[in-house]
Amino acid sequence: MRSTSALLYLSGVTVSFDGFKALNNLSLLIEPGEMRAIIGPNGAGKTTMMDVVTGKTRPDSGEVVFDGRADLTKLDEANIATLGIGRKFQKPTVFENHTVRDNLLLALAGLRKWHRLLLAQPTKDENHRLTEILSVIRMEEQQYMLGARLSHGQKQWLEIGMLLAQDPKLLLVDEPVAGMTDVETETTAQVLREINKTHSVVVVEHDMSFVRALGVKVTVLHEGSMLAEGTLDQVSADQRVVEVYLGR
Amino acid sequence: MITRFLLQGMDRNLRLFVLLVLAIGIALPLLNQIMPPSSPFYVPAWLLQLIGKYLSFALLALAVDLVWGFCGILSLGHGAFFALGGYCMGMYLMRQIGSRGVYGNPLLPDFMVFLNYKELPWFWYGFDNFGFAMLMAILVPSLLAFALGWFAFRSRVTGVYLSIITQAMTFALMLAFFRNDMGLGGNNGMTDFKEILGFSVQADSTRAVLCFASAFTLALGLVVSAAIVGSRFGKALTAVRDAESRMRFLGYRVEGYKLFVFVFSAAMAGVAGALYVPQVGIINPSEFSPANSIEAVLWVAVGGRGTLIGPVIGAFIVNFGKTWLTGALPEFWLFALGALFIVVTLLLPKGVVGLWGQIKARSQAKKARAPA
Amino acid sequence: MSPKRILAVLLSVLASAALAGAALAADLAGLIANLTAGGFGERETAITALAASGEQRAAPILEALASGQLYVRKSDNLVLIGKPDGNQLSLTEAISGKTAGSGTEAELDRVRVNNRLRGVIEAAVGSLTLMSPDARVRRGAAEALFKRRDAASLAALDVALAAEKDPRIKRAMSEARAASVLASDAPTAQKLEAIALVRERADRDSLGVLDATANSATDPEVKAAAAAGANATRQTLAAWEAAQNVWYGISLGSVLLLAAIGLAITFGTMGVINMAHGEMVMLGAYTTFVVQEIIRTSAPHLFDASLLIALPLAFVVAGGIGILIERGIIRFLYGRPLDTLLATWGLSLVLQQAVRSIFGSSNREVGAPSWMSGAFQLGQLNITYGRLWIVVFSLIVFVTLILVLRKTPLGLYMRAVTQNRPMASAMGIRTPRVDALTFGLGSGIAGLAGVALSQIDNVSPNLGQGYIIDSFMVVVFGGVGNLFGTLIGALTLGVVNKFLEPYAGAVLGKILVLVFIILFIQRRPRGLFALKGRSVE
Amino acid sequence: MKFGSMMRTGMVAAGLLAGAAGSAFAQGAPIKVGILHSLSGTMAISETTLKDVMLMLIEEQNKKGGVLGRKLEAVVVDPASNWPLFAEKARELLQKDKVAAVFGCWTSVSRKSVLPVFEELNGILFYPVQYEGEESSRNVFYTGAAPNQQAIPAVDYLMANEKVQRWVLAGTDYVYPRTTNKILEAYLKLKGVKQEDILINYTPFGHSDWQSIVADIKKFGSAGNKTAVVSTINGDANVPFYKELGNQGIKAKDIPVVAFSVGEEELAGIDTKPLIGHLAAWNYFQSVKNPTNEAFIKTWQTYTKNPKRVTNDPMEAHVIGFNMWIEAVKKAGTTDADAVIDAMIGIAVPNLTGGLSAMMPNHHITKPVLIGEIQGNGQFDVVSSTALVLGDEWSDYLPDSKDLISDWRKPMSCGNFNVVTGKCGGKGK
Repeated sequence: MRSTSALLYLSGVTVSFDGFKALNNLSLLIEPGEMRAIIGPNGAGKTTMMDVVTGKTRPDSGEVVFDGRADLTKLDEANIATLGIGRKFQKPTVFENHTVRDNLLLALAGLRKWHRLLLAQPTKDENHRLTEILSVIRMEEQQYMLGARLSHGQKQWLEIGMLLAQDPKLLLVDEPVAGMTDVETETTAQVLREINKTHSVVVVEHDMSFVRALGVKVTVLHEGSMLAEGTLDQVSADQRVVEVYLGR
Repeated sequence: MITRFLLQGMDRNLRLFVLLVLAIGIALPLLNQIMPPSSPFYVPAWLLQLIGKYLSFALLALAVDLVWGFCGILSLGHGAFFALGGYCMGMYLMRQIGSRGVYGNPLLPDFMVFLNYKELPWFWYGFDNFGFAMLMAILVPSLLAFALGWFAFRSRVTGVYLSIITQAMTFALMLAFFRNDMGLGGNNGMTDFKEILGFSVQADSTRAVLCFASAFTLALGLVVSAAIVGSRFGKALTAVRDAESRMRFLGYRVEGYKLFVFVFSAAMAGVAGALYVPQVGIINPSEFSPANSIEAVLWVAVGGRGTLIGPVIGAFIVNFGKTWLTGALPEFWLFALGALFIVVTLLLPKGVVGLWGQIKARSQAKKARAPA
Repeated sequence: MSPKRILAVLLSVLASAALAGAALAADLAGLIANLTAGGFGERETAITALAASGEQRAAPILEALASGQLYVRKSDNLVLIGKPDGNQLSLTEAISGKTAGSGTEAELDRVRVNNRLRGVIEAAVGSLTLMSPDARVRRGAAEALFKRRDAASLAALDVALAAEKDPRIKRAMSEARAASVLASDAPTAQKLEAIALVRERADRDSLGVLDATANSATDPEVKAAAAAGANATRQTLAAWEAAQNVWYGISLGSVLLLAAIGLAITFGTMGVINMAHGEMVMLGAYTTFVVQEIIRTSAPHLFDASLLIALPLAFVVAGGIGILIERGIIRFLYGRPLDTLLATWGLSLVLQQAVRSIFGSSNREVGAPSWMSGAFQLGQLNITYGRLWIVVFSLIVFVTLILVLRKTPLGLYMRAVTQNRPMASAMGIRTPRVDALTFGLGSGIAGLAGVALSQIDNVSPNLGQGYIIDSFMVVVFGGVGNLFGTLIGALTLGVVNKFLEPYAGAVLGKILVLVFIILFIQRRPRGLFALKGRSVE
Repeated sequence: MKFGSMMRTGMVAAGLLAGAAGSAFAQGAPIKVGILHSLSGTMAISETTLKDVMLMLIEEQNKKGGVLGRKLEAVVVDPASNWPLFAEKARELLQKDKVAAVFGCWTSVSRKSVLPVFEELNGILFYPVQYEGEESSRNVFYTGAAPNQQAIPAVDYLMANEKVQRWVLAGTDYVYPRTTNKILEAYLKLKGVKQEDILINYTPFGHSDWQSIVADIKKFGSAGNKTAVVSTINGDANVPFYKELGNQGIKAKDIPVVAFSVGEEELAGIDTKPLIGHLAAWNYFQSVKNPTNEAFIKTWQTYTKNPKRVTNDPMEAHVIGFNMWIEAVKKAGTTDADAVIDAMIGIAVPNLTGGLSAMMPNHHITKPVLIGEIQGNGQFDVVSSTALVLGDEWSDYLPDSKDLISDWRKPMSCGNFNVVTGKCGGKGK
């Protein structure tokens, strides 16, 4: 396993389900502190790529290295998460039967071992962090509301809050603005940029305007491998990309 | 610290309920002991035994609910843990018979004598000691649960698959215990007990004590369960139930959580079994039958899964109904029981407790409307 | 019986051709009178005497006696042969053989025999029938004598052999003779060639003969030869035994398959944990019972077709009830698989008790049609027709089901709905209807299984209970949602079970299989043939 | 709290019932008779019939004006083939309903489960099924056969009449077959049968796939000498067993099977044509020809409104037991347990096979042993019958029980008196 300065390093990753290649010899580099947008048509392998990075899916071949030392292909979700990789799902998943505050508490970096949790009480600075995050995502009033009661948008926010609480080195965000109004989209872009100040971020998105709003380096996936990389303008100038999106 | 831990999960309803359980556990035995049989308040011994039995069933139901209602593991094998606990108690009681068996053999239980056993099988040693037997009643089920859970949870066997293998486990155990070569009494199991800790199991006083013991243990079980559920561990547990993979991505080792509750609840079931045996006076392999485990699950469903009061109430309703109907309409009680299960799953997914909650909510809504 | 008697029998057989029947008719009556009087002891002497009389009538009378069809009419003590037709018995006079109208059991006293007498009669008739014109009878007689290996039958066999033309029967007779020789005090040389002859059969019966000789023989040479022959035979048989086990395994597997395949649909493709599945099987069995009852009373000649008639009915009954269940209960529980388990469990209780109150709690008789009873030999494999048909039937059901799923629109809709419900309904498939039909199909197949199982198991309210757990094991082991998995799973478990049974015993064998399943699920949490890919999560 | 109120009602109800029953005994109120047979679950197959028989007997008795000028009233409960529930129901019958006697149980385990209850509350139980022996309780009257009233005569018959030399002892794995087979093994050895000529095989309850075992029997039987199977296979597993026998073409004249748990009821579930000549040993067969039996069958079939309904041995046992109880009550002039228990011993009533059965001091009864051969019509032909045999509760063929006797007459009144040590209570210390 080669050591590298990159935060996330994929090389020659291949995943196939019953013959169909979801990822085909994919290679990708994310530098520390970078924000990267990954675009591509359906079935391009975006979600599978995230599954591989977060340990949900084991690649058939290829290297996945985090932080220049950890070989992610050997670890499971829990390890990877504790290493500092957070993931936000396309469909917001919060704990419906827990209050907003408890959701954040569960996400809060730190205690994970069951036997420690049995007797643990929230400490002073844990509570401090919670109130802090609540204010960031502007949900102080709803903090004792059950997750199930929240609106779609609120859930999106709560989940972002949970990611902040988890405080990962690298953040994987799957189609954050799916089904959002333009206003919400804009604010989300702001929040992501905000987060990017302290975390590296990988955003998977369809919505071009949103990607443009982010204004970051773009990677285009197609049929499980990288098609093009560069600024949005560069890639959208690329002939093959146009073909892929518009068809012949 | 510990008291803080124990009290953190108790809300007002639960406190009342625990007190009620204790009250029953104290009042009934007392009434049986002090009241003269003529008095209308006299509690006959058979009723005492019945309540004792229900109480140990309630404890079993609570154990099932802990894994199912709070962690989403539907175990169809808790009857096995219950029965194992029962067998440990049974072996102790068997040893207490001593030379009062029909053959008057000081060492060997009767069934061994007429199967020509020459000496006591190795695994029978130590069971003449109450402490040891009780320890085993907790350890044996826990170890079995640990072994099963360790593999199952690590290889992420979930949902129906888990239910099926737990069922396979109890089924296999039933077949095993049916074999006379097991040296545990085969189909007849163990019965005709004489003494527990030197007191005759047939004495009303002993029954009174056993009934109280069951109530007390149930109360304790409720408190501890409440503490676990109320702790941050409990929050994580229900989170695992609702969105397991999400918890993984948050960095939780889900296996550990599942394993702990599973083992704990198995131990609880074992204790329930140990309390059950001296009160019904027999333990035999049919306790392992998959039907029993499924029934225990149904008690929980009837009472209300995911609550601590629910399983206790469910166990009482169903078993009281059974006792009553098998006498009142012996030909038709199965219709009633079956119908109950269907109706509850269809109409009361939250069980009786849930219904109670809905009614209360509605009445409050009325009150709210009234002044306007 | 003593050699003298048999000899007498034989001589008289030869004589009877020459002698005029009339002269003997009188004491035939006397003989038959003895036959009907006294206890089993007297009866035995009477039988042998009758056989010795060499009357042509003797054989039919003795056969009637053996099959319990010889009667004495209470009114006039006339000895009659009664063949059952309907509730009546059509009677013929034993002696004259002319018809004597009909009567009921009540008016008659049956002449009783026990196993021993049946043996005696068979021997007597057997040595008579060695000369029978019917080749099959002759062969049967020879086989019977081989099993009896009674030195006394030598003489009879010699005569028969001399007269015999058919080479196959000749063979059988000479083998019987050889067996008899070994039982006799013939000289060593004869015995040795007899052993050689018997040894060639290499089946259980010959093994029995050889073992017996090896034990009894005094002459060391004979002893050795017999022992050698026995060992050789044993080895051949051991090989056959393995094959036999495989067959048993397959037939057990086919039963499991039948029981499980319906579940593979309701559970596998719909995700409904149908605890009442076993009761569907039971309903199928009871349908068979009802059909047979009606046939017995109204159209006995149809009896052999009873199962074929029962099949569609069972399918309709079980399937119909299945649809009712789906409409009435299951449909409210989609997405809550564990709740379907609870509801259907309650349902199974109700169904059991219902059947109990309608048909009573004791077992019901479901007869086997002639084409399903008995067995045949394939080399040394003993294959019973009943089992064979069940194996065939289960495969037919399996294949048809596959075709239904692959080729019919219903199958198409079913797959569509199970794969993506909202999309399917968006494309205008009436999903509720498809659900109902799918569940009905699964239950209907369970009903079919019931028809088959009625042939090998109790038809009682508990029938279903015995199969439900095994069925779930099979489906889960094979891999949920994969019919081929179910097929392979069922057969594997069947064969494994049958190979364990001889060593571990029936109980331990089953336990080991269960443990094996538990461990297997640990290795492959989704069964033998799991569906891979993102769709699973 | 819902269940709290439920229990309260339960208690009150119980109290009332108890009171009612208590006061009832004063006036000529009906005498309650408990019927403790499973009406659901696995044993319902066999036990439901016995419940019906008891109801019929009670009805008949009431037509005759009951006993002691009081009517009889049946109290039916369903222990649901659940052994602990048996104990609970027994307690309910004795303490809540205050029944004078209980007729019930089928399996040994159910009897073992209720035994302590009857001894504690001093009730009376009539147990109608053949069983393994090795028990004698003051409160139980065993009207079924002990092993010596079934197994041993059957073996004798086969030895004498069919010259059987090799024996397969096939049974379901529970106490009755285990004990019976132990006794038979000892007995056969005594008769000079060699160990290698005895094959013992146990199968689980409700065993349904008999292919291998029947094949083994065939194999064992083809090895030379005449072989017979002694079957202690439990009711439910018999149908598939016999179906397999029929299919694999094991004829009675090659390998006869003698069964101790297969009666007319079980055969009702099978097509018996292939089984003609296989045997069963009982103390009663429906086919026995005599007026008492024919009368009984008639009443039974009219009572059940089913002219095809069969009768069997445990039913006869209940008939005998019930009549004995009636006699004892008359003799004692009361239904009080102690009086009746003492009165029972020595009472003789006609059984259905044309003789008198008497209750002996060991609470077992005398019965003839009949060997029957299965006929094509699902009935048995009696091929041999013995004189009255006394049930021997403590088998002479088991080392630990051969020195024990039981005699409930005063002064001994002991269930396990050891004739060697001269003490009551097994080996003694």
